Amino acid sequence: MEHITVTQIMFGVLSFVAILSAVLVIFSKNPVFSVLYLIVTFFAIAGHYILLNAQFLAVVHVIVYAGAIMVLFLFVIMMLNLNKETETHKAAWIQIAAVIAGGIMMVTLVGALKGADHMTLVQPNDVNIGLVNRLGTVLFTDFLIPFELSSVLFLAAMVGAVMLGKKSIH
Amino acid sequence: MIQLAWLIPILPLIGFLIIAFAGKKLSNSLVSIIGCGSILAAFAMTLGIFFQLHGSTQTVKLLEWFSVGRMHIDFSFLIDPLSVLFMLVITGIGFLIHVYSTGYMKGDEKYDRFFAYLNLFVFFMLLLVMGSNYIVMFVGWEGVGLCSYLLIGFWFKNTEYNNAAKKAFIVNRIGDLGFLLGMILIYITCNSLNFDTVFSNVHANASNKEVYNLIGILLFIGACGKSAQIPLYTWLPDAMAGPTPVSALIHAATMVTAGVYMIARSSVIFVNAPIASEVVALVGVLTAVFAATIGLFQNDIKKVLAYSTVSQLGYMFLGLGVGAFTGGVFHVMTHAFFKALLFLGAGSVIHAMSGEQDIRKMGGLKKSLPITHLTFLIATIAISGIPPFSGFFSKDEILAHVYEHDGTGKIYWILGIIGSIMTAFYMFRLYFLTFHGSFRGTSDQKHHLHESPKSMTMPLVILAVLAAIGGIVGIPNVNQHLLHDFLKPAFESASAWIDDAPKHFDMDEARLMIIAVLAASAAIYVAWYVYKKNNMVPKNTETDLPKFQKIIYHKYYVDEFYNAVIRKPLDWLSDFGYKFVELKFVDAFVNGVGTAVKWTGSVVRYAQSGNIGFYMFAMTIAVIIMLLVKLF
Amino acid sequence: MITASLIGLPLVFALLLLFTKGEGVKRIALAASIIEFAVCVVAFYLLHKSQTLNHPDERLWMNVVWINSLGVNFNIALDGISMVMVLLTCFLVPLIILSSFGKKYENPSLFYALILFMQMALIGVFVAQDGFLFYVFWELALIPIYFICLMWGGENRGQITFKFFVYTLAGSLFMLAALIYLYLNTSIGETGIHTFNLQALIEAGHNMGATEQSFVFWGLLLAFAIKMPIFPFHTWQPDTYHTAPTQGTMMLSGIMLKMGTFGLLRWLLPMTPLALEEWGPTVVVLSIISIIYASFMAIAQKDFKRLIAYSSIAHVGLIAAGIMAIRPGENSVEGITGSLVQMFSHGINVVGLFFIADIIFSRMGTFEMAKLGGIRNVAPKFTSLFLIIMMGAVALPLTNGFVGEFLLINGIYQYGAIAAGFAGLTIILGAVYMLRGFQSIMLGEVKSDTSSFTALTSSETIVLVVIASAVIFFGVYPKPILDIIHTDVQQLVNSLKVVHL
Amino acid sequence: MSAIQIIPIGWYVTLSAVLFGLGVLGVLFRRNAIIMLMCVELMLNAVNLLLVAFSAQHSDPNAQVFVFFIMAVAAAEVAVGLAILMMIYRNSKTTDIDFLNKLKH
Amino acid sequence: MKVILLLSGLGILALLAELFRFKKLLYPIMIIGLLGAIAVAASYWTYDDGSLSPYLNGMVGMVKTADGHFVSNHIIPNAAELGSGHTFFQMLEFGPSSVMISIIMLSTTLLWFFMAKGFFSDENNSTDHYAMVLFALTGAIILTCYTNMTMLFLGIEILSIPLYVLAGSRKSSASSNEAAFKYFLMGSFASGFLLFGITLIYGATASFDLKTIALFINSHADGSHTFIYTGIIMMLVGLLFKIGAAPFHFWAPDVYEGSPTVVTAFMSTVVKTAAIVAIMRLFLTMVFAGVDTFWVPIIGVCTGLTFFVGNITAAVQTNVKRMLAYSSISHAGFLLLAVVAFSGFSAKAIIFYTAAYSVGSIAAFTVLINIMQQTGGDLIENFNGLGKKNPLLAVVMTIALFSLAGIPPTAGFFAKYYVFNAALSGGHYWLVVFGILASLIGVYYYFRIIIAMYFKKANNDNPIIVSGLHKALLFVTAVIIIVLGLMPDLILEIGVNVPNPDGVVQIN
Repeated sequence: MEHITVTQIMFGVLSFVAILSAVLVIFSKNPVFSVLYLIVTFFAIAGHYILLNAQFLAVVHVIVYAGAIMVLFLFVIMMLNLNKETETHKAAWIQIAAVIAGGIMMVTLVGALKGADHMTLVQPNDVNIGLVNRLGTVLFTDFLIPFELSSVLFLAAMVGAVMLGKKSIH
Repeated sequence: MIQLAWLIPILPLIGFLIIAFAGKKLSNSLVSIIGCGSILAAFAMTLGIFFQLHGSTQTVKLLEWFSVGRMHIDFSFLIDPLSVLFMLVITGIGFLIHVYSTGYMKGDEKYDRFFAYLNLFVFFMLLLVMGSNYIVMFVGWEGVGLCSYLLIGFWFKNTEYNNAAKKAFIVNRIGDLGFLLGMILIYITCNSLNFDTVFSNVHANASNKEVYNLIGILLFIGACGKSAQIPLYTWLPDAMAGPTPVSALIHAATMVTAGVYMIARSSVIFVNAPIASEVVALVGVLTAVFAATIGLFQNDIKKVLAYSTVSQLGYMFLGLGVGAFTGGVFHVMTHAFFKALLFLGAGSVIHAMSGEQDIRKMGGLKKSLPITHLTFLIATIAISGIPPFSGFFSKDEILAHVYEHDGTGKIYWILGIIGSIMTAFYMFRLYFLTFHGSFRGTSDQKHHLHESPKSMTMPLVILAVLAAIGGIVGIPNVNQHLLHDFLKPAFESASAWIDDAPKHFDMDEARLMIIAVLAASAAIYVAWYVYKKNNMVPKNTETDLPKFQKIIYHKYYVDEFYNAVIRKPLDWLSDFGYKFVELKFVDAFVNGVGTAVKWTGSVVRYAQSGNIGFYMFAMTIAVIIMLLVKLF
Repeated sequence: MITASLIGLPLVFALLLLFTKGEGVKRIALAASIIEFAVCVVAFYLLHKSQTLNHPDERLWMNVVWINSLGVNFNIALDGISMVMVLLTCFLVPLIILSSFGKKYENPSLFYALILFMQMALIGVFVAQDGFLFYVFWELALIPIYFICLMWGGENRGQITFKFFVYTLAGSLFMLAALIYLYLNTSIGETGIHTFNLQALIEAGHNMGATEQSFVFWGLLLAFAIKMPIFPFHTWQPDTYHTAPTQGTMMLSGIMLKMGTFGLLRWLLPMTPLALEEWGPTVVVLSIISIIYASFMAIAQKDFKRLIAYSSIAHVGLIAAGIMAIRPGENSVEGITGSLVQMFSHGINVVGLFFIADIIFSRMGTFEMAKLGGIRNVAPKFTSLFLIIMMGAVALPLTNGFVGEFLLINGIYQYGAIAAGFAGLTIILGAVYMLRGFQSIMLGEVKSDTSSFTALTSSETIVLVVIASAVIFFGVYPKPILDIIHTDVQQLVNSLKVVHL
Repeated sequence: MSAIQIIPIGWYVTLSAVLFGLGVLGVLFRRNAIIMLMCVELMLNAVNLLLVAFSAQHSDPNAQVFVFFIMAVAAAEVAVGLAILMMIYRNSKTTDIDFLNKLKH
Repeated sequence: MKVILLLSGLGILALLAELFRFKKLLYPIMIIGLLGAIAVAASYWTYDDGSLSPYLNGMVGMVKTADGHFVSNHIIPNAAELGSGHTFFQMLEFGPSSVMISIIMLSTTLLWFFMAKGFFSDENNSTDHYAMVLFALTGAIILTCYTNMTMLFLGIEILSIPLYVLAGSRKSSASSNEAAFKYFLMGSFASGFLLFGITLIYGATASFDLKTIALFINSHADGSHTFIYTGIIMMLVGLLFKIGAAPFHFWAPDVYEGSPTVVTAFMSTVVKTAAIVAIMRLFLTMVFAGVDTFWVPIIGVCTGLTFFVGNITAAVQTNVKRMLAYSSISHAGFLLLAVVAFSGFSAKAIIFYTAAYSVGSIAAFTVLINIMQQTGGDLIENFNGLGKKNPLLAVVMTIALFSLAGIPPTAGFFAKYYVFNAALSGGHYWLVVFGILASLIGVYYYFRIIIAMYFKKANNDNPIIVSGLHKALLFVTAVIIIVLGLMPDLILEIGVNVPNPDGVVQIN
């Protein structure tokens, strides 16, 4: 590839942002900052989605993750009053070990998947797959059963959260 | 009549069963009647057979025993001159000793038990000599061992007696193992254990010397055990712990000669086993001399007789070893007469002395015990080899053959003569110390001195007659050597290889005879000179003894040697093995596996630290390892 | 049919006993075992008849599908070899039950039910013609004895019985693996399913390579060696025998260890000819080591029950050596025959000896030989019975021990003279420890403790007299046993495949 | 025009792997349960990203639908997880995993 | 599908019960509902096709090579011939193995309900617990019949999320909290790996459908499998985690110990069964058969490790509940051994093993619950003297432990037997040796309880009283254990057909 295209630049920028903010999530002392960095990461990922023609998914992603899940995190952190550096710092070697393990994991994974570079497109790209109607069709035909069953999942999660979350009577 | 021969062993067995099961309820006299009667009946039947036999060989089958592979073992009996001769000795002398026992054991609380055992012994002994195959012989062989065990330890409250009994049984078992292995080798070689088949087989394949040598040696190990030869003789002197009639019957007249019988029976094998025969002769002559030396300085009346028995058995084996089967068997017979007589006489003395057995405490019993004295003297002369008493003839026949034996014969002969000199010496020493001189016991004992009852003296007299004249069946240089002719069928096949015939009386043999007699007489003279003329009495304290005498007095410390070399190490080894190898090693290893599991577990469980961070760390590491190992 | 009833009867009675209460239980158990013995005698007769007529009797075998999908059949048959073992079992169990009459066991109905249950399993082991069935019965036999030992045993029983259980289970699991391996190598017929049939397993074994055979051989051997046990797998045994209640010890030593030797005979010998050729000598050597080793251990014992336990190892070592000393193709039946006779005899003798130990313990409260002595003074009848049984144990001729031992040493001799020499040491060493034990317990002056030795009760007398009679009867007349096994032993020996490495 | 036609799929794979690895690293590194949970979310997002990339590569909408399910599950998990954390916090006033080690060995 | 609907319906009904105040009626409804579910599941049984999954084209055909090894015979299935089972949108397929395992899980849950009766009575929301269990069961059922990665993922999550909640359902108990937290956090961590794996496999094959994946893998040479290999490893993390196999087992002891005992019982039975069946459907069908040389060693090593860790640590436990947790790790090892075996016997072995293990566990846990409630502890010494105090409990516990230890004539023996059978036919001799050693150590720790019951003296004479329902339950479980031990064909004859391992692949 001789020229660096716009798309590639965008890919680079988004990737950089995603990775940087992910690193910051991990290394921020304050949980609230972690949440915020994570939201940044999510936005960067949403950007990738758009690059990949998954527009609908990008939207949903932002709504669900940034809008719902991360708010929930933030809410809990606030409620539990964890927005300061309460985390105990164990011996440095544990942290070093964790970093090394995680790092090796990362490197190994990257290395393991490097061989896949040669995989090329097998069919002409269809830009429309990310559109709502396409997704809807698939979801309500092929994936009907999982769709229905995820309701069970939600129900269970809901009831469970309530069960655990509410105060005991005695 | 001969077909009823199976009754002969059965009779004592019946006697045993009756006494054993009903003995408590029977009166002592009834027990005696059953005990003696069954033996007498057996003796009578044996006599009947003896007269009907006419040199024939017959097999009497009682019942099938077992049959495995090529092995077909019956309870069947071989009636031939050899077995009949032994049967006569066993039942005849057995009967006499039974009668004697009625007097000797009078008043013993286990009177019935004693007779039961004796009858059982006779049963097994008859089985031993009558069996028509090695297995039945072995049955008798082990059976008499059992009876010997029971009778040596008859007075079971005494630990020493028990030890002696145990020792007898175990030492015998060592020999039995040899016998058993020899028997198995016979089976493997000849595919049978029946005498007739085995012998005809050996006859047909005589060249197989190596195997026969091995068989011979194995069998001889068995004989060594039973017949108290070096190195397995030590049990016999200890066996004197049993009641004296037992010593007479089992440990002098019959059981100990089982080894002789076995080798005589297997003569066909031994004549084809030159090395084995040489071993038999060598061990025999060594035992004869060795035991005689020990006999020289013993002070226990029965011990002297015991060593004398060992020594005499040595002569028998010497005879067998050089091929004088008839001579050996002849000596068995005469020995049975005079040695039984000696023991019974000794028993009579002990009886009179209220159980005292130490000859240093006796002396001058001639007057109080006239019959005993006379009969004892006859037996002493007989054993010393003075003509015309029985011992002379049998011993002479053996020595004559020994002299002619190729190679080592002369040496054996000289040793034999030395042995017989010593025999004459210690026997007369015993005789003089016991019956002559002044009484050295306590006054209490002196007061009690009495001649034994009729039931005891009668057998003495009968045996004395036999001991005196028993030799006539084998007088050499008569046209007919009675015994040899009688036994001829039994040794016929063996004689194909070896000349067992009596020597014709010639100048050579006469010279040998004269030398032997003179030597014995000289020994008797010395004994007379020392113990009668000078009234010397062996010292009570050991310390005064000269060194070599002390060693002999202690029987060359052979018992101590065995103790130190075999028994102690055995005990130590088993104890060590148990405490260290078994508990500290084998078992500890097994337990160690369990401990190791638990120890590992107690270490591994710390991986389960409870810290979820560590858990996930471990999971990650695992994934990394998987990826690294499988993908790179 | 009759074979099945031999298995079924004890089971039914065992279940019945579970629901019975009270003192009468022991009598029911005794009656049950006697009925079983009667059935066994009938079976013996039928087998004998069918052998003489040379016509198989279908009442003696049974073959129904058990687990279809695995090719496992409930395939049982009585042949001469198994008949001897079944006879031994059925003969001993009534005696063992009777021997307990003097005792008060807590929860007796369970106790007797377990004994009968164990009898069922033992008979199953002996008659099984299907590898899987064999294994199941093999394990089933372990469970009741474990509980008998655990619930009614002596000091420290928890640990000891546990060791026993795990140790034996270790062996049997390897056996299971070996059996499965054989099973997977059986040819499949039209059904498309492998089979556990004994003959098929043998065939499969023969078709394997040398290495495979070796693995199978050792897998099987491990189970048998531990069960018997032979050196160095024996350490569970003395402790277990010592701790178990005497009836349990009797079951263990009298019958259960025969499972091991029987296994050698039926399941190991014919299975892997190449491995037998290669490893047979090792096993013979191990067996002979265990004879001598255990004899030494027995000599070192101060405790009579342990002494018997070690003596049992020595005896069983001889049996194992006799079996493994077979040389295929030489048609020497002595070793095998001897082993069967000796299994039978040893069962009777050792039960007698343990019962004697028990009688002494019940009166004196100890097995320590040093504390005993002089009992002969007060119990002459007991002494005589003891003596007879002991003589059986030291293999005196005309007792049952002799024929077997003679044949065994004979068989070993045919294998190797040196081996026979060492194996024969048992004759000497056996006498050493047995006579020592006898002497220190029975002979000598009566002691203050032993003077109160009470006379035998009637049940004790019956048991000992029956055993002593059997000792002598089978010594004088072993023919019934030899006759019944003759054909099958011959067949077994003939069937051994000759191989040359 | 999708990025997948210009950017090799390997780049996305690498990116996802890096993000996933960072998530793992975060889970291992942090002691605060909430942040660990967030790092798990990061891991899931790395997966989502990769799925979308593959979806584009294969022109297959199934992967995008799958992403919906992942999101759904993630949401449900977070709900339950936070409920658990709340419960723990109520009992022990901490969300530090180093204090949650009563069950061990 | 109907079963899933029925179960989720039941779950919802349970939730409604509280609202509409028919809690009293709920219990019988649950029982009837479960019985109905069993009946429905059974009605799917088809006799004509006995292979593990018709849709996934049956068992892997095994071919024995000349040197005695078994290798899979890679024959590409003909797509047109597939799908004869009861498939739903190519998402679920209720094949024979699904029927069998569903019935096993449903029956276990039924027994579980008997066991749990009264356990939650002190909680004010027992109905929620029941609903949670039913939802989890729904997830488990999905795992028996998924044919699509989506369903695998969803199934695992539907199974897990209620369990996270259930583990923490003793809200005031610190250990219950901790259990829930550990389970949850590690569970989601593992899910991340699982998803990454699924994604990678998707990346390679462009499909979530197992059949398509199978076709892809079997039609491509080994060289192009980097994504597949990595994906399999990543998926294994998630799956091995669920089944509690080392080195992903760490959660199990802590969670099992901390959770309420009935929940532990559910986890160690139904959940484990579901996890293994999830593994089975991937690895024992054509899906990953083409790359068996890749994954067999991995799972093999994990199996050995699992045996080691599970047993050796269980041996030193004094807490029965925790010991059962470690022992469940060991059982996971046996289940995996059957997978590793990768032979025609594997599926049967797994099916029977799960049945035997579930029943045995239910019995053991029922006893444990009674002991805990009445002696106040779950240590081995709490079992002291049980043989005298309550013979019924002791006997049933003994039978159950025998079964878990694998001693005939119990079901557990046959379970182990089949596993060994499979492993040997697959040629994994060393693992069999490992398994044997594991069994022995297993005997060690199980028998510690037996020894305590029959040998140790009780600390007090307080009798242990067992409710009538529990008595019946114990009796039934004991009978099932024994009956299965005597007649294993009850399950196996109607189970999955074993193709001829010596022969050729069976393609219907």
